[in-house]
Amino acid sequence: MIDILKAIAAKIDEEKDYLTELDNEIADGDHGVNMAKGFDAVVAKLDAMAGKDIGSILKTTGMTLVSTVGGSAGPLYGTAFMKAGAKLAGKNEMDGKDLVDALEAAIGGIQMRGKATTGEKTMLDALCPAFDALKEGIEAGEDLKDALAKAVKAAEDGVEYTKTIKATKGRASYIGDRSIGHQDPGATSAFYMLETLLANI
Amino acid sequence: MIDILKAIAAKIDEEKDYLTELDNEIADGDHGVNMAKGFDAVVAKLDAMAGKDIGSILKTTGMTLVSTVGGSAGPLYGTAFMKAGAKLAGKNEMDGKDLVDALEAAIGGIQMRGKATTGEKTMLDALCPAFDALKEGIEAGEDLKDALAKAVKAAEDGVEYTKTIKATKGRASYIGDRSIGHQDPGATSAFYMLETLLANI
Amino acid sequence: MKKLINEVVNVEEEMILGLVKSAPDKLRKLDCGTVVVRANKKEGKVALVSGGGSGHEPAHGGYVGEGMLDGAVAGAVFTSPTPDQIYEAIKAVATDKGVLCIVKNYTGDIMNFEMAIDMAKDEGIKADYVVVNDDVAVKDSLYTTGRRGVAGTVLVHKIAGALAEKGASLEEVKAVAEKVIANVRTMGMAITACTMPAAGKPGFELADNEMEIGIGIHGEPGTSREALKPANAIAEELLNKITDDIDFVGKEVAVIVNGMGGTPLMELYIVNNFVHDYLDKKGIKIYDTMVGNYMTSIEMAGFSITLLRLDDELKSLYNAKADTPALKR
Amino acid sequence: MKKLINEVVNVEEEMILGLVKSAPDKLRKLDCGTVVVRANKKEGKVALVSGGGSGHEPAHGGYVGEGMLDGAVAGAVFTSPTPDQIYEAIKAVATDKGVLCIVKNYTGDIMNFEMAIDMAKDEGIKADYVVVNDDVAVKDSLYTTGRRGVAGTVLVHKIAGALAEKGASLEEVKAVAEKVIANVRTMGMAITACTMPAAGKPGFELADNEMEIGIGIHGEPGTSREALKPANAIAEELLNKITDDIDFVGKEVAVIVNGMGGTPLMELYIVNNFVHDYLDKKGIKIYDTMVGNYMTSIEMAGFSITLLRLDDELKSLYNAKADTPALKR
Ligand SMILES: Nc1ncnc2c1ncn2[C@@H]1O[C@H](COP(=O)(O)OP(=O)(O)O)[C@@H](O)[C@H]1O
Ligand SMILES: Nc1ncnc2c1ncn2[C@@H]1O[C@H](COP(=O)(O)OP(=O)(O)O)[C@@H](O)[C@H]1O
Ligand SMILES: [Mg+2]
Ligand SMILES: [Mg+2]
Ligand SMILES: [Mg+2]
Ligand SMILES: [Mg+2]
Repeated sequence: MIDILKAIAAKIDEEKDYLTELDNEIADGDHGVNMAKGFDAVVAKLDAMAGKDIGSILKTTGMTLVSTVGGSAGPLYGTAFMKAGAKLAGKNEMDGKDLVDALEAAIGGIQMRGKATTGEKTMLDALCPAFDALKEGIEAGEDLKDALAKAVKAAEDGVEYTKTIKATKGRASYIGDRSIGHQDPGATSAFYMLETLLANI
Repeated sequence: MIDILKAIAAKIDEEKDYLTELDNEIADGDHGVNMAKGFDAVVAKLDAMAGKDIGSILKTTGMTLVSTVGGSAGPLYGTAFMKAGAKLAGKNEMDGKDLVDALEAAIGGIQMRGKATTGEKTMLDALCPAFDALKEGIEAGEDLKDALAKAVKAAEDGVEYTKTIKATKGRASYIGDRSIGHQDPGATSAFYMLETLLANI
Repeated sequence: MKKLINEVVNVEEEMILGLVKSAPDKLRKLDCGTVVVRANKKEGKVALVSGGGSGHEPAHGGYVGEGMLDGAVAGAVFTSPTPDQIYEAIKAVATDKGVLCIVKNYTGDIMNFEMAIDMAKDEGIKADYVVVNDDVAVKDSLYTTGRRGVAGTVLVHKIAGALAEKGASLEEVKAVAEKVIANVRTMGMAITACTMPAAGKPGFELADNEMEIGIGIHGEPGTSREALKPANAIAEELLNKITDDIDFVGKEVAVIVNGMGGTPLMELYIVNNFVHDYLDKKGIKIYDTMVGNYMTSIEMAGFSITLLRLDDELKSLYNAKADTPALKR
Repeated sequence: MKKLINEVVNVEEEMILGLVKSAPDKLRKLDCGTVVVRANKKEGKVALVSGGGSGHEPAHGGYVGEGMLDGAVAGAVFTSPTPDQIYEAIKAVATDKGVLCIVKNYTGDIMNFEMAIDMAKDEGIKADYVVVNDDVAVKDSLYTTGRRGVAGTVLVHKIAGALAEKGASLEEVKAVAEKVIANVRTMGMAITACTMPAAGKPGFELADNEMEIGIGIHGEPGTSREALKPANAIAEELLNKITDDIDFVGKEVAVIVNGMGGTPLMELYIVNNFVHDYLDKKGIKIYDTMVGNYMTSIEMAGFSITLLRLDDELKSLYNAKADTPALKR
């Protein structure tokens, strides 16, 4: 899990400017910078977590994100990681079922905090279809990698879908119809996380 | 005299942007606008002055410039016209000697107010050489137009000369050596007045 | 990006240090971060805490002091502060009478403040919050996260601050804050974008003859892009929208003509000249006017107009003494 | 040119109207032009009049009021006002105790004020003037018209205004104004030019990595163009020049970190953070700090730093009550 989180941090850092650029187009241009700052802080704590269970690692990750990212992404992703961590408390391995549970908890946390649903041009438009695909695959008996690959594809489609819709949550909602045609930064960062998870699992 | 002043007003108005541009390069970019505003006000008073003596007309011109131009050019040109008017009080015609006297009084007024001398990159660098040339011509018995033509040439050279020197008076002095290479707006407007006088006398 | 700063990462910290050094008798910075509190904590009153992203200076740190806020939390530029920083501010200013947080209506701000308030309550601190949403620009606010909180927030600080200073209870202070929120409306525009230091380039590009109408205070584009027109016509457009939203006719109002940070005062006065003529004509009585940079978007050029309907209670609190770096009365 | 104005020719008039409408209880505009006087004339005190071109808002009209000026005359943008306007201001505020004009050191300003004062004296009004020249940027000031008057002028208004309010004589008020002038020094810089409305385009062009050092307040270029550097290094350069000019070590000073009109407050606070560290290190004691837009060049982005050496007399006058639109104490 530590390696996966480091890989996610590296990916976010790599895409920092792009995420900021996306946020700049429809909102306030801080998503990339803030996410990178948060994952830098996470990385600084990871080595000390060696040997800890997945649940603890994810919980620490969530708390660190909450206290360093700020904005909307801080509490949303922070809560998501904390909830996923709570679900995986005590585990040192993660199978398909665990990932389904963790993602479900994460999405639940995001919805509890942000009170959004799919179709509002948020990270949920990447995460929810990904969750559905993952769950379907795992329940159909596919192995974790195959099911996750489908989930990543669904997230990618979700990111594409955000271009076609109007934001009704978050700062991008203030510009109304003018948000149509632009890709949601939060959905994009969510896709990167899933994609990196797949590549490193 | 009324026609001459109207012609001067028209010339200043025509060169308004150029004078402003010159002032912008080395100082605060208001010379053309302010001079044009002043001469507009003068023109508005001229018709009512029909039949008055040259002295009164010039005095009114000076007072109008003082109360509408502002900045340095207002008191300087205003005083110049008032002093010239005082010199020509009661006259309805102006001969060569009168013009010499009037210009001498005008320059005296400028020097009294502005405490500058030639070589400081001001209107005096056009006016003083013009006065010298005019006086020399008139004293040598040349007719007014010939002598004034030489004065206009001297003023033009004076304007050229201002490009080669550093300003030590007025706002342009604050930028020190950086004023070298630029033409003085006040010398330029003084040259236009003399040139227009020659063309309309 | 052309800015008078040092390292981008230090902008918020140095800014807060510079603010506190400008008024060391009034302000103190907490060691834990970019949090400003009164130099001398006052007991026996409800403590007011506000905050949000940096970039809105003098908001919010400039409004800490007698008669207004007790603490202010500055996040990264245009980014709501994190719950732990807000929690530290609440802890530092909390009194027996409780703490009221004044939060501008943004998803991030509300989530972070709510988490901090939960943490404070867990520690036995009496804490509550109000949400300011004065911006009438957003069209179908029912289908968004609602209206944004913008310059009207300063009047919430002022009036709730005055009542808190008098020793009123948390419930009373919250009620008067909500009364201000119910009666205050704002709309803004911009002729230039601003540049977030971390982004390094402007949030949007405008041609020389274009403007954005209905902007917020976070450098985002407005609700529409229009051809630039004379100041009076722009002000009229904003005032029409504001006075259509709630009824101001026959009422007494406080007016803010607020600069977005890069607008010269000359232009704000020109706008104010029209605002007064417009309100006079509409039969809206002007009780008082504030013209200046009260809630900004870094160096954005533009302005917003705020109107607050006043009654006798609000008038007396509006007039009460305030002694803060950015607002004295 | 992108500005929030109506017709260029009306800028000054609308600006003054907007200023007066923002504080109708304090200010009154004379019908004869862009002249602002106190709404309620105070007899029995020396009347203070200042003025200059427009474009320096809030100077000078914003400093009219109790404890500061009695009248302010606004010329066209960056153009000293005409003698007749100044004369009207003097006449409107004159008392038996006389009138002191506070003039910034520019050829035009001095000539116009001198002519106005002559006119006033002819009418039997006791009138005198002082010339402020606090700008240390100009190199060989012996070979120019001397140093310019810039942001330090506000401190002359404040301190001479406080003494005049107490009922001191014209000679006493003039003496204290000259004491401030002898002890105040300023230097400024810019990262962008400003645009005179009538000129329609910026006074100069700067590349993204360039700045002008040693600017005045009239949109003119500075004494040198340099590569842009961090805010701290710029502030250090200005402070070195200021503290080289007269000796501040061991003295108590009032500080102004002044924005040129388009500078965000965020950046002024960042500069102030360094200014304090610098002065501390040099053994210069900071008595008080003002951070904000006090003497501007329309929408220019940049700042100036002003230091005033204080003694007990100046401190008590600096602290005295002031109640004007732009400065309250
Ligand atoms: N209510 C919400 N629920 C879920 N996701 C949201 C919500 N509001 C915003 N987001 C997501 O947050 C992203 C913006 O994050 P960020 O830029 O860090 O925060 P902010 O909008 O406060 O600047 C958006 O792109 C969107 O995906
Ligand atoms: N002391 C002086 N004596 C004579 N002419 C001067 C003096 N100072 C300035 N000038 C002239 O005035 C011109 C500038 O006029 P203007 O732009 O109207 O005034 P300001 O400098 O006040 O903006 C200069 O170009 C110069 O020719
Ligand atoms: Mg954002
Ligand atoms: Mg000029
Ligand atoms: Mg943000
Ligand atoms: Mg001028």
